[in-house]
Formats: sequence, structure tokens, C-alpha cells
Amino acid sequence: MTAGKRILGAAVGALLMSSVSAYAETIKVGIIGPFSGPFALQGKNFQAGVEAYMALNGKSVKGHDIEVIYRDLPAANPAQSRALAQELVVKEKVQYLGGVYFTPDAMAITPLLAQANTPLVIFNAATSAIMNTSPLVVRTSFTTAQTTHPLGKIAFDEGVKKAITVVSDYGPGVDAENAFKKAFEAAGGQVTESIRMPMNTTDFSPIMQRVRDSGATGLFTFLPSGPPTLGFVKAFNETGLKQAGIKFYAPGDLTQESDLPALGAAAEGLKTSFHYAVSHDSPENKKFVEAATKAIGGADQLSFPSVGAYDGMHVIYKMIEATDGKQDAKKAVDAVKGLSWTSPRGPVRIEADTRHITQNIYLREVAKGADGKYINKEIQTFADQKDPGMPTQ
Amino acid sequence: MSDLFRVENLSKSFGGLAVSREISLSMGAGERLALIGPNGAGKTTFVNLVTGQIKPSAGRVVLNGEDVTGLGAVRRVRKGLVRTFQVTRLFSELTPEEHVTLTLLQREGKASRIFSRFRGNSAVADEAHDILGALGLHEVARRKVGQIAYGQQRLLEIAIALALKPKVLLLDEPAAGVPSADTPRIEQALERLPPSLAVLMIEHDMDLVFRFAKRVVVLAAGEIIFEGLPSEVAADPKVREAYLGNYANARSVA
Amino acid sequence: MQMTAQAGTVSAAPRAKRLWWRDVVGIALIAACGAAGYWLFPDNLALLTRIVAVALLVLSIDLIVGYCGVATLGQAALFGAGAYAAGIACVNGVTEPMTLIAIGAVAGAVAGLVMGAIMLRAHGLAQLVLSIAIVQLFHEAANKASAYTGGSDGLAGLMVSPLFGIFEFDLWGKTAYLMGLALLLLVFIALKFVVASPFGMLCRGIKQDPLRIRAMGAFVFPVLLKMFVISGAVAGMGGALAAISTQVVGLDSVSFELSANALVMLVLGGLGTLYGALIGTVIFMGFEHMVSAINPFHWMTMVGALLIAVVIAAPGGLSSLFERFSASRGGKA
Amino acid sequence: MQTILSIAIDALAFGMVLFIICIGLSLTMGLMRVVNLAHGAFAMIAGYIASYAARDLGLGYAVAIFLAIIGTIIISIPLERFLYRRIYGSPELTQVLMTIGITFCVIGITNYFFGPTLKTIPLPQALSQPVDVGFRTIAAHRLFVIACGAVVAGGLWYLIERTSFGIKLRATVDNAAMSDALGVRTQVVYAISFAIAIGLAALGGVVGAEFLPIEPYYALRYMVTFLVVVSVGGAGSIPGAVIACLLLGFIDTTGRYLMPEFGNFFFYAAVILIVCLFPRGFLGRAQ
Repeated sequence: MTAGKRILGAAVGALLMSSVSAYAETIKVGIIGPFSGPFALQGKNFQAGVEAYMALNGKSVKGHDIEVIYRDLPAANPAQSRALAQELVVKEKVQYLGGVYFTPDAMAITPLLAQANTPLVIFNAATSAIMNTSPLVVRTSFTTAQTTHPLGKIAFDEGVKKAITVVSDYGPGVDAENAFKKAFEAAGGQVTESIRMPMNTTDFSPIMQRVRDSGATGLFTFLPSGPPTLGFVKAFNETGLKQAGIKFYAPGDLTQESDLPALGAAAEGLKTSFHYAVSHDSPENKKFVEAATKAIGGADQLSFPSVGAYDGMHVIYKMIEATDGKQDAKKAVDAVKGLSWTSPRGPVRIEADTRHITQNIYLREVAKGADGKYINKEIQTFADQKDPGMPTQ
Repeated sequence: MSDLFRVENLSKSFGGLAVSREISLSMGAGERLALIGPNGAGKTTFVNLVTGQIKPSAGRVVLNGEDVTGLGAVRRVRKGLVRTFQVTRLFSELTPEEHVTLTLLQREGKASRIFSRFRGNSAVADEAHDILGALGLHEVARRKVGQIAYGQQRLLEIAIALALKPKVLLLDEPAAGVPSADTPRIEQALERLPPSLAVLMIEHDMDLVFRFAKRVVVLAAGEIIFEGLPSEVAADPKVREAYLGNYANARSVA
Repeated sequence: MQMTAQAGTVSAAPRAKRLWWRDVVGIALIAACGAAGYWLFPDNLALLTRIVAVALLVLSIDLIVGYCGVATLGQAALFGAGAYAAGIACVNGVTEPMTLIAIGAVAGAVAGLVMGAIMLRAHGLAQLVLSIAIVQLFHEAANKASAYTGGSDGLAGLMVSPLFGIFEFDLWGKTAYLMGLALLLLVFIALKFVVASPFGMLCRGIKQDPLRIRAMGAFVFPVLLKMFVISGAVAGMGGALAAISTQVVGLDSVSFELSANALVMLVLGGLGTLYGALIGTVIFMGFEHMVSAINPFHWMTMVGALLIAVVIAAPGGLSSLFERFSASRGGKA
Repeated sequence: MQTILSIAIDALAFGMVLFIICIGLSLTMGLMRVVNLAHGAFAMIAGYIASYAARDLGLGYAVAIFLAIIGTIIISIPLERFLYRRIYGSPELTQVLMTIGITFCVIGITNYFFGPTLKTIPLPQALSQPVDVGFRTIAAHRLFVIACGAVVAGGLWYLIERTSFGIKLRATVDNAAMSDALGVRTQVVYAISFAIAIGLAALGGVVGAEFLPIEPYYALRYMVTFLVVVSVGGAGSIPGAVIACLLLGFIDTTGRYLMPEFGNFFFYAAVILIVCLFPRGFLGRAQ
């Protein structure tokens, strides 16, 4: 027993020494994201956000050089996620972890954080529950409930009394369904039917037939960004639901900017709510878009994960500033609690209690921009939105 | 009935085409019977029907007084109705010894045991050794079947069948494809088959048939057209027609 | 006589003995490689543990594909059954790691029984499609039963108690790896006995010619079903190991993608030797890890090129290279 | 009634897309005995070519389809010559390894050159507007797809049953050695069949892009669907493939209408049932 303890002590000692010796050396940041595979575009946006931030704010903090290490996690795979995080922490000696696109991947990393003495800054994974699993997690993206919530009132105010919800049958889809239902019913509307469709659905016309038959005047939907959104929006138009005047509401995942060229005219007029539009009009965003476009290599590939990554890097820089290069996860996280700044998406703040980002949610409409390309045009702002899925204690 | 094995009115048709028509024959213990007939007469179909590889449209197969028509191929083997194949069906990666050992273990009901070693049973090993030795296969007993001569493979087919301790053995052209230099070995093996065993042999080689069989049945177009002594067969007009006449004609009887 | 080819007796007695020695050496080699992994890559133990878990899955596929000739693209159903069973048990208070592995094995075996009973009704391509359909149904079921499985968010919060009450499952992953390695070795040795048993020989026979096996008086279906159960237990243990070491169970563990990847690893390594399964898993996952770390964006081309190169250079899988090598050496001697 | 008709026409269109893409795979698997898991990759390549031609070069839809088919076949020639010829007659699993390898490479390369975004193939005005067919409006494009499917089915049937090439093909499939002896140049027959299969994949990839959008992961995303459809129909059988596509299209579409939350259950349970009832597929050839 005592021998075991002594070994443990030696191990801790070795760890402490290694973190001391890291002082004033290069500080490594490990970013895990889907850089290949079906979600490669989202991963590329992570990278663009990170590189944009470093291009605009320098590659060092207080004299500490920052080195970013990317690790590819093509699809949700907690075992691989854990293995990558472990390698980054133990082998590459990163002091900060960032990225993570999918919820289960984040769930696999959080149990490691305390031992690793490493904070995790989530650039995307959007389930409320992640924040409860470790006090060393900070999130700079959004939750599905957060971006969805305002739509309930918007829909009701636009005269929709009966709505139908259609979501992809997985965690975020169910979150979105619940959030909309709650907000819409609180506003006085009624959700007449809730459809959950399998993730791999490719032909949506039968779903549209259901929507038509339901007699609802508003359609709320949530689909993961990518190929299905294209089919869904096309089916909405082709089956004549648009012409029939059924109102369409969705969180902005559905009209993410990188999908807009493909959606084309079919998406025109669609109203979505989200925390960020590439077209957001502010000097901060102008600078960001310019840098990020350069990093990603094409304006039409840029979309929301990049801003999550950009702000995530901001948080990590602030953490480094506060700890001055020493590996101290708790101090780092404490330093950014309550931190507020002006992000490309608008004013944001890290809540001290939830460590989740509080931000504006915008109602946007797909419209032609000045250069003839489709954009998400912001038409209404809901300021200072917290995550409604998170009970604040 | 004293018959060990009996087939009654066995018929099979695929679609409208009758390939076996009301075949009946019976065999006693120790009998040596040859089944001959021109190509396409339905000999192999008959073996398949008898051993249960295919289901008959009508008729019965009776073994030891028991109707086995409703039983599957495996159960019939376990009752003692065993066959060899016209084209050898052996496991090219396994050795003759492994073939026979596996068969013996199966017969003893030990073949699907997990917690025992394949070679762990000395009684089985001895018996396998004896069987292979009796057929002159001991020298190649531990070589992969894919590497031994075809004649030896044919002998192995017989060895496997014997390992099952059959009551009735159906040999589907045991000498087919064997170089003529090697046929004596096969013949020798056939002569040494256990005396109490009823053997039905399908064969093209008439010399072999005449030396082996005490009784001959001729099948043509799925029908028995002759049954009698080997010495009578050549003189029978129906048989002559079936072999020598326009056999397309004989087929179109159907 | 030409039939009595000579030299037949040369290899007779020593052959069995040599095979026996070969297995002892092989197993020692695996243990040595495992230990070497532990000393050489002490910072990558989580990856190594993941490889061990997947190796169990690939071994289980080898039992079915390599030894019975039943093609499957749905083996992750059994892996996932083990993972979720262990995960759900753990969340509900059964935290002893060895018990969890046992639970995984049982769940995998039961899933194997179900899967085998369905798949063995068909042959060839149809069988392959049944396996796909089954794994998709399992996946769908796991997604639907989110109250128990966490659905697409994953089943999180597995608090596994220390192994033997002493060794923690921690960040460095030493416990998980060493336990996984020991498990893999035990399973491998057990499987070597299984495939060398009469039952294993029967399976090999069925793979080559089921009709012949029937003519030997042996039933085919129950034998294959039994192998499915064994295979399920092995896959289930792999799943449980993954669950224990990751502390999260995701839907990916019952996915078609995992099944297909594992089959690719097996074919890459070579079928029907058990060694091939391990070689394929280590090479595929090691290579993937390496190239994806070098270029996280475009590594897939490299993996594709590896597969094509293997088909061209060693159509029988990588393990066939070793056999060819030892054969050519034996020829010279 | 109106609902039933409406579902039926959706099912028909979806089934036809599956048919056009899958029939090529059915031919390679049934006639050439090659499990070509890279089939979807060829459909995807065609989609990229068509997208490039129509969107970036501004060429017409028909020209884009034509270029896509020709281009894809040209790309497939060296692949056939240097890679596929090595696996004719190999065990299925070796073929799986090779063709998955090819798929990975194709995905990696397209991702590198074209990026991971969705690519669309702009439709001509005539095909992009909704058409009123009495009981509902339907996209003209869907009617076009249905027509394409019918033409492909008829054309293939004619080619295989009524032309001398068809006779050679069937003979080669039945017994390659015998056909060789009879003077059929089986290598040529294989090469042409392969080209036809790839051409059909290309056509399906382009006209089906409205259903299955073009992106790098296309090649893997729909692999399972294609494989299932071919097996249910029976590899190598045109009528079998038609029945399978229409039936599975119908089951999928109705399932998703009646109980979308269990759409996948419905689909795969049906697949299990069908495979158990017809172990060789609807009209598969006996092995």
C-alpha cells in the first residue's frame, strides 16, 4: 500500500516538475475536431477560426509562444476522442484542449480534465449537460436550446397558432424540439404534432406530406448541417408547402453559410435564428471574416463553427495571460469566469456559474447580399440570451 | 421384411420435368449392387434422393424397416445411410488423417466439443490409423489433401464413408477421373469393404461393374429399365436401346 | 506406383509438434509486443487500449468469417451490445471492472445468438445484407432507447471502481491497457484452443463445404450458431473493455462503419489464423493514427492507398507474407 | 386516395434514382462477380464533373450529363486496367478490401481538390419548376427521373436480351471458359460491361443529385443503401433490381410517412423479412 502511494507520489511529483519546466517555453494547445470525413467542413472552420485569431492577435501571449496541434476525429467516437485527448495531454504536453464537435466526444474528455490539470474549451458540442460533467469546461459556441428559444415567440407573433415540429432523431434534434415547444407554448401557441425522422433520411417528400396533412401553419425543423438540409429545403418548396404559405422556422444550422450556395433560391426567405451570421455587420466581424476567409481558402466555406473556434481561442489566450504559462487549470478557468468581450458575433460573456457563453441570438432571413450571393440577413436581435437548457443556481 | 434397405416408388420432378420416376429397389445386408445408365439417366439424382440432399416428390425410403423419407440428410447418415461423391468433396487444406478423425469424432458425438483437443482421443487416433492403413493411405495421412493424387482422394472418400460405420453405402462413381494405372487400388479397396455392408455402386466402368456387382440395375430417363444379373445386362434389348439407340429419343419419352 | 508419392512420412510426426511450438512462440510474441507497446509508447496508452478493444472485435469476426466462411458487416452489433450492457450496468452501480467484462461477454453472446439465428438463414450476399440490416436495427434501437443508452449524446458517467480495489482507471490509462492486454492474451489463448478443438475443425470443414460436413453426419446450423455465440462473447468483451476504458459509450460502437472498418482490418491482416486479426488491427489503426496526426485533413487517401497496395502485394492479407517468408525459408533449409 | 397517389409518385421517383445508380452495381456484382464498393464513388465523380460543367462553365444540363458520363468512364479506364483486373475472380473479401481502398482514395482526393462543401448541379428552367399533376404539384425533375429510370430499364433489357452483345455477355457470364473457346473475346466483354456499369452510375449520380447531394463523403454515405438494394433484387437481374428499387423505395417512403420515427426500423425489418423469404434476392440467379 505504502509503496503504491509512494509511486503515486512520485508520479504526481514528476507531473508537477514537468509543468514547472514547461514555464516560459512554448505553450501547446490541442484542438480536436472533424477534419476529415463527412463533417470535414466543420473541422476546417475550426481551423480557420483558430488561425484567424492567431493572425489577428499574434502567436504569443506574454512572451509565451503558442503552438496549436490538430487531431482528427472524423465522426462521433468517444473512445477515439479519449485516446486523442490523452495523447495530447500526456505525450504532446498540451496545456489547453479545445475544439470538439460532438457531444459524446466531449463527454469522453471531461472525466480526464481534473487529472490532466487541463481546461477544455468547447468550440461547438451543443448539449447543455456537458457543462455539468466537469468544472474545467468552458464553452464558446451555443446550445441548441439557446439558439432555438427565441423562435417560439417569433413564430407566435407572426400569427402561427398551430405548429408542427420536424427534427432529426438524435440528441440535438430532440433538444431543439423541446426548446421550441416550450417557448412556443409559453407564447400561447400549440404544437399539434412532433415528428422525429431518422438521421439518414434522404427523401423528405413523405415528411412534407405529413406536414401538409397536419394542417399546421408553421413548421419548425432541426437538421444537422450538411446534405440532408438541402433535400429538406428542396422538398419544402417542391411539394408546394412554401406556396401554400406555411411558415418555416429553424435554428441557423439549417442555413449555414457554406450550404447556401447549394441551397440557392430554394432557401430564399427562410427564417432562422442563430448566434452568428457571417454577414453580421460590425468592424470586429469584418476583420474576422477577412482573416478567416484567408485561412479557409474560400469565402463560401466559412460558417458558424469558425466563430466558436475564434472566441474559443480568445478564451484560451485569456487563460494563458492569467496563468502566465503555468499549468493551472482551475486558475485558468476562474480567470475567464465572467469575462466579457466583443466577439465577431456581437457582445458575449462567459457566465461565471455555467461557464457557458451568453450572447445575442439573431433572427435572420436568407436574402441576396450586395454581391448577389445569398446571405443570412439579420433582421431582429434578441440580446443577452443565456442557455435556457441550463438551470442557473 | 428382411430387406435392410428399400426404396419404394421414388419420384422427383423439377417443374414439369420428371427426373426420377417410380424407382423401387431393395437390398439386403452384404449385397453388392451396381446402378448403371447413360449420362443424364438420373443416377446422381437418385443418390441425392436416397440420402436426403433433395426431397422426393413421392415415394419412400426405408432403412432397417424404418421410414426415413421425412428425415434430413444428416439424420440419415446417422442411421447408417452413407454416400460418397462423384466429384470428390474434400477439404483441400486438411489432411486425410484430419478428415477421418473428424468423421470418427462426429460418429462418437464428440465433434462439436470445444474443451478437448482434436488429436486428444487415442481410441479415435488408433481407429483413424487403421482405416487409413487399410486403404493404403497411411503414407499420405498427414499431407494436405490438395497435394495428394486424385486416386488417393477417391480412396479418402471411401475412408470417410467407412469411418461412419454405415449399414448402406452408396458409391457415386468411385473410380471416376482416376488414371487407369490407379484403378486397381480402388478396386482392391472395394473388395475389402466389410462383408455385411450393403453397397450400391454407380459406375461407368463396365469391367469394374462386372467384377464387383452381383446384381445390376439399369436406369434410363429416370426409370428402371432392367434389373438382373450382370451377365444378362448386355443382351437386354431395352438396355441396348438406351445405350446405343438415339438416346435423345429415350429422353423425350418424358 | 505413382500414387504413393514419397516424402509423405517426412513431415508426419514433427508437424503437429511444430504447430504447437509455433503457437507458444506466437503468443509469447504477442505478449512481448504488448509489453513493448507499454514501454515504448507510455504516452499513448489510451490509443493502445482502443486498439486492444478493437482487436477483440476483429478476432471475433475472424471466428465467423475466417473459420466459418460467414461474411458479416454487422459485427459491431455484438461489440455494441457488450459495450452498452457494461455501460448500463456500470451506471446502475455495478462498477467492478472484471464483472463488467463478464457482463459484456454475456450480452455479446446473447446478441450473437440472436444475430446468428437470423443470419444463418441465408447465404452469401443475402447473408451480408442481413448482417447490415441487423446492425442498423441495433443502432436504431440504441438511438431510440435514449433513456437507457443516452442516445446520440452517448452514455456518459461511467464510474468504474479500481481494478482489484487498487488500480485506478485514470488519465494515463496504465490499468486499462494492462487489463486489456491481459484480457486479449487470455482470449487469444482460449481461442487458439477453440480453433484447435474438434469443434474448430468442424467449423473449418463447414467453411469449405457444408454439404460434405452434412454427408459426414454433422449438423451445420448448431455448430455455426455456437461459433456465433463464442464470437459474440469475444466481441462483447471488446465492447465492455472500450466502455470501461473510455467511460463513455457512443452510438459509434453499434455502427455499420465500425463493422466495416473491423472487417477491413481483418482482411488486411489475413483470414483464419487469428494472428492476421491482430496484425491487421495494429497495422490499420497504427497507420491511421500516424497519418491522421501528420495530416489531419487528407489522411484518408493514404489509408486507401495502403489497402490497395496490400491487395496488390499480398492478396491473402499481411499474415500471408509471413507464411510465404517462412515457406521460402523452409524450402531453402 | 390523394395521399396514396402522392406517396406512390414520391416512392416511384426515389425508387428510380436508386435503380439508375444501383443497376450498374447489380451488373458488376451479378455478371462480373466483382463486389465493387467503389460504385458510389463513380457516381460521385460524375456529380462533380456535372457540377463543374453546369455551374462553373455554365454549360447546359444535357451537355453536363453527357460530359459526366464520358468523363467518369474515361477516369474508370485506367482503374479498370490496373486495379480491377487484378481482382476479377478473387475472393469477395479481397475485392472488398481493394474497392474500399479505391473509395477512400477517391474521397480523399475529391476533398482535396473540391473541398468539403455540397455541390449542386443547376437544373434547367423546365425541370426546376413544380408541375401540377392533378392531385398535387410535383417537381418536374422527379418526372424526369422517373422517365430516365424507365428508359434505362428498357434500354438495358433490350441490350441484354435482344442484341448480339447481350448474347455474348450472357454466354460469358454463364461460362467464361466456354465462351472464350467459342471465340467470344471475354476480356472485351468485361471491359464493355464495366464501362456500361460505370456509365450508369454516372448517370444516376447526376440525375439523382437532387435526392443524394454531391459531397466527398457521398461514396461511403450511400454504400449500404446501394448494397442492400442490389442484394434484395438479386445481383445481375434487371427486373429484380426494378422490383427491389420500387419496393424498397415504396417501403421507405410509406414508412417515413406513416411513422417517421420508426422509418429505419421499418426499412431494415422489411429487408430482413425479404431476404429471409427470398435468400437469393427476388430474381437472383442460382449459384
